[in-house]
Amino acid sequence: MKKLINNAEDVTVEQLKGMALAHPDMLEVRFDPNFVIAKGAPAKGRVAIISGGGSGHEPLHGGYVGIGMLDAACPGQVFTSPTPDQMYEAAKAVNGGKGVLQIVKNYTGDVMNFEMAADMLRADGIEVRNVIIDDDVAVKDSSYTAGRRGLGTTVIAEKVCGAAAAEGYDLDRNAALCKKVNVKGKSMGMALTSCITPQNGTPTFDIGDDEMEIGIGIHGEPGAERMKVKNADKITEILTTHILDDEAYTRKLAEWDVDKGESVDVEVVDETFQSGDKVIAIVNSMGGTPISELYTVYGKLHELAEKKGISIVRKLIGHYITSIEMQGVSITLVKTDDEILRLYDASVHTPALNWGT
Amino acid sequence: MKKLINNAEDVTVEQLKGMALAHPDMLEVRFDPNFVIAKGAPAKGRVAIISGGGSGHEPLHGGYVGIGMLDAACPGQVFTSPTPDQMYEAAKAVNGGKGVLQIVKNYTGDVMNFEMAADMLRADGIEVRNVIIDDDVAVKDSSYTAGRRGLGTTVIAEKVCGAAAAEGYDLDRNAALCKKVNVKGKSMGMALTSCITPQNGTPTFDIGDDEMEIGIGIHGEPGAERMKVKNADKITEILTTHILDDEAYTRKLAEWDVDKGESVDVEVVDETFQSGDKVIAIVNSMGGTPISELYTVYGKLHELAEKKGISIVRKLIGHYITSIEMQGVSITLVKTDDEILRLYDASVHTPALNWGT
Amino acid sequence: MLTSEHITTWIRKSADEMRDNRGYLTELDAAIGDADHGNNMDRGYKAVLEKLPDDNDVGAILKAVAMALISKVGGAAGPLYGTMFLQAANALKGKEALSSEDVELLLKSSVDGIVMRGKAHAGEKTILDSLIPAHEAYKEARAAGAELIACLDAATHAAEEGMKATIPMIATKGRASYLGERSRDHQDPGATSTYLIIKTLYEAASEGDAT
Amino acid sequence: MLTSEHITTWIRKSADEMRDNRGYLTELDAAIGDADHGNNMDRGYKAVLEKLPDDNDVGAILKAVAMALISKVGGAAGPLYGTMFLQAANALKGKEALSSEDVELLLKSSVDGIVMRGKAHAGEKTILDSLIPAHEAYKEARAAGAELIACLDAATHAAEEGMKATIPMIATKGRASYLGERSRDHQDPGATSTYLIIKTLYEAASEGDAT
Ligand SMILES: Nc1ncnc2c1ncn2[C@@H]1O[C@H](COP(=O)(O)OP(=O)(O)O)[C@@H](O)[C@H]1O
Ligand SMILES: Nc1ncnc2c1ncn2[C@@H]1O[C@H](COP(=O)(O)OP(=O)(O)O)[C@@H](O)[C@H]1O
Ligand SMILES: [Mg+2]
Ligand SMILES: [Mg+2]
Ligand SMILES: [Mg+2]
Ligand SMILES: [Mg+2]
Repeated sequence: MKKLINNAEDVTVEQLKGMALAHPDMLEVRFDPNFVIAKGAPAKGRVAIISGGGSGHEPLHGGYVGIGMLDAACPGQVFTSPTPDQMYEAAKAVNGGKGVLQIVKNYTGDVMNFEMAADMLRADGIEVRNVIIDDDVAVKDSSYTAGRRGLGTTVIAEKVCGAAAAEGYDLDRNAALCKKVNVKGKSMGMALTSCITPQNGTPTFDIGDDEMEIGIGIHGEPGAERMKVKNADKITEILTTHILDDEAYTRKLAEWDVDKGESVDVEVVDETFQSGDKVIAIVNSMGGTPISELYTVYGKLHELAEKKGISIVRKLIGHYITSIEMQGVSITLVKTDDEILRLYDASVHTPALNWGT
Repeated sequence: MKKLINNAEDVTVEQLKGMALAHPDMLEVRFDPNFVIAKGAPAKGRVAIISGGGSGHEPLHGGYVGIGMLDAACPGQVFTSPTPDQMYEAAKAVNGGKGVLQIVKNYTGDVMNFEMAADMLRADGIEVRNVIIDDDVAVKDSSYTAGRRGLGTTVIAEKVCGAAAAEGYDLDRNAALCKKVNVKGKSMGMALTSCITPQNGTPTFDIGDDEMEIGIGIHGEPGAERMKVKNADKITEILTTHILDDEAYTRKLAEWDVDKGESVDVEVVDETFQSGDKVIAIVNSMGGTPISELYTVYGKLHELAEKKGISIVRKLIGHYITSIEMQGVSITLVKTDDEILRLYDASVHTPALNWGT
Repeated sequence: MLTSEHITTWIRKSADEMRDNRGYLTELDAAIGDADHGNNMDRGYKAVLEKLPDDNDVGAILKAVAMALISKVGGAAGPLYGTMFLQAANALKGKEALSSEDVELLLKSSVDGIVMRGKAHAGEKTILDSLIPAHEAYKEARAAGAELIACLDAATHAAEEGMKATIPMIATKGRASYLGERSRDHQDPGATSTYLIIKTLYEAASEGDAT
Repeated sequence: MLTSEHITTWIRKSADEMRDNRGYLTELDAAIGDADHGNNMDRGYKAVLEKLPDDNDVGAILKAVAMALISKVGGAAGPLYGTMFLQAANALKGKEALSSEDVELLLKSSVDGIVMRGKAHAGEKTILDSLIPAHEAYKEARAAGAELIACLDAATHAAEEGMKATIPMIATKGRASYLGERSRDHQDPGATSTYLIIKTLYEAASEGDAT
């Protein structure tokens, strides 16, 4: 294993320390429990937005903390969901009295840890909504699996909900917006190589020199299909077709029922892509794939989308939700409407997304 | 070789096509000869800034074309300097009557091709200045080598000169500014792994599982020293110490003598770093090193700089001047003054650098 | 009876097993998950050892275990095992020693905790596939009149069988579920760590001459 | 005399050599440079073949070669070989056949072109280390009264010797110079492609029965 790290046992802490030194204008980092917190916290008079998950997906989530996006991020160990005390302390630090929206990627561990945190916060009288992002079309059904995983739509949800909080959306409206983004967003990824977690020091999975993994998870979980390596156009076509042709996906997601004071399972159905749609696209490096190659993928994606009458009106091409140094790419398409576009375009100042005044 | 490409023989063209589709608001791409050109070209009433070099270093240079930075970029084949006809056509397309500044990284091929382009342009009556960036402190002397190579200072020079052009600096003032940035900037890089050029399909150099190359060139040229892999702090210390302790570097650089109408060799001496300096820092991934690891490096760099009384007032942490998928890092420090800081902070809208109004 | 000392020994023995099987559990997780289960459990039990209270109240001990696991493990295993110990702690609050019946309650509330948190059933290739058989074997042995240690022996064997029975299963919960068919032919890491937890309970009881 | 047909044959033969030695030249460049010299030369000469004019003027042919190399090779080799052919083209403008003296001029102006563009000297592990010996050997042979083909034979041998002599040299120009001591024990790619260019000139002349 070759990495620019000092301590394989807990690289997250050293990386967070560097991040704190690098971006004192945008964020602070607290330790024991670990979380990244926006400079202006607490979020006085507005909803606070929190996310988190295992480390190793940088810039997700710490790189999205700052102005106009996340108020706090809770990084777990590499590829391991954070613990409830992290979210509990982070939420207490950023809550400005208008409640906390927790954006949670749909992995069993993340969901459970954020749920426990929400319970702890509610016991303290803090209003919390957990919204789950489950946009990975590589997972076909939800009755025989833990359901679709959270991928790139998370980034758009964090951006849009952060802007909505700044605009003054209240907690329920912001949670509803987050759910809307989730049912409009779909993603799928693939890997050419495996990542190596610092703790293990060896590749998470073996993959032949002539093989690729389609539908890979961002923790190096084996994907939906192993096949011979194909060229960039063909790979892009596989991913894009899965996303664009994905049929209405129905599943139950846990939601907080304010009246009942408990979590209830609610049926949620994804939208499908239609000719005429305007979308935000992410062409995302899994970490080790260089930017140059992402442009080849973008070129083909653009062509395929146009062919379906879908226009890409905004795009992110680079490193947004990674898997350490894995080589590969994931594509995310999020259908927009006026509200989503307005909020996406709003100013943001974080280490990884930075635009507007 | 595993890459997201279609055609190993000329990946550059497919990547440029994707780039054109991705950023129509900022740039256009022309083919035969190939160059990337800013949306608003020609640069009416102001100096035009051009750069270029081998491909494989993305986002350098195409990713810096847009508003407030480069007017055009000329990408060669992977790791191969562009040809003079590219710069010739690019310069003719962007020249707005106030002349063209060519920012050239100091590689034998780049220098010669840009020189030939300048000759061709001058024959057409276009005013040209070539300014060479040679900031790689891994190269110790210039009498027994082709001189220091161009690394990360190039990015800062392109940013600052682009802003100066927008402010209305004339050609000679802008060229003088570019030279000033060059003598204030120093860089050094290292590699954990080799890159693979698409044309060759095999690693450019062999490196043991327990080895690293210190002072690597961005074309995978073997560096100054091969040694056993060390931890991130130690690696950062090696690079930073070389940069901060570098003594005044004296060499001759070719400059256009307007009166004589010919190129003359002028002695140029680098500044050295002093306590009290304010610097712009780049912690740059060589391509395959993930952002998270860059933060560990930044943390140590910050500490070492502070110890010397040097404060990092601006920083770029990410992928800025890469070597395809090579794992490794390079550090750049550019001493600033009021002029450089003002111009660095000025608005810029390019695929890779984007801030301000 | 299992004294609070037996319980403390159990936890220490579990910690040893997690340390010794760190690589093994992680390998199992690499095959069908994300290669961290051993690291997670070892990190968690290390934290548990630091937080073990000098207390005779078994409930208090188990609660300390729960809180340490919740705040140090993360992933799926953290909240699952955390909730498991928390449920057991609630059920046994105030007890300074556990009767054979209490141990059955410990196992039952453990199952309840895992189900409550993870909403899985038997046969989904999870922790439950060794935990439920352990609980049932214990219950049956006790109903048939066996001694505490013999009941735990039966539970351990059932946990081991259950663990092995996860090999041909297709996962439908947790990260391994994404593999569908490809999750077959691999032993579930969580069912394996659960087996170690049951086994060390038996060992703590038998070595400590519980009656 | 070398007719314009000889010259065209020369260029075609060079192109064949660059194609056949593409991997070899690139490997040499991988050791002390950036692993592209063979790719560059092959790409350049392929473009040259497409641009070869149907012209009797040797100067025009060489100018076309120069322009194709300049616009297709890039790197260091592009401007160097481009300038080399451009200087030769200027020196031989208007000639429909080259005398033995003209060929010497071709070699001399080639050396001048490389020096003008690259500002190197003999012994710096570059193109010049096979080109200068080739020119000198030719000159000496001609001064000693040798025939054109014999002069070219001498030039080829000298180029080969010069190429091999780059092995122990430490590079002080071009990309290999960054290696310092480590550039020793490797043959220079540019000196090698130059040898191929000289060798094919000899072959074109001898096979085409130049007198
Ligand atoms: N819903 C669930 N109910 C019970 N056990 C589960 C559930 N989901 C996952 N598990 C168990 O968790 C184990 C994985 O734990 P671990 O690797 O620590 O977490 P993660 O999957 O988050 O990396 C699986 O082997 C499985 O036994
Ligand atoms: N200043 C120079 N003068 C003469 N030849 C040179 C000079 N610099 C480099 N060369 C030659 O160029 C060759 C490398 O060419 P090539 O690999 O195509 O270009 P690059 O180094 O830009 O990749 C070297 O082997 C050397 O012979
Ligand atoms: Mg995990
Ligand atoms: Mg080259
Ligand atoms: Mg796991
Ligand atoms: Mg080369």
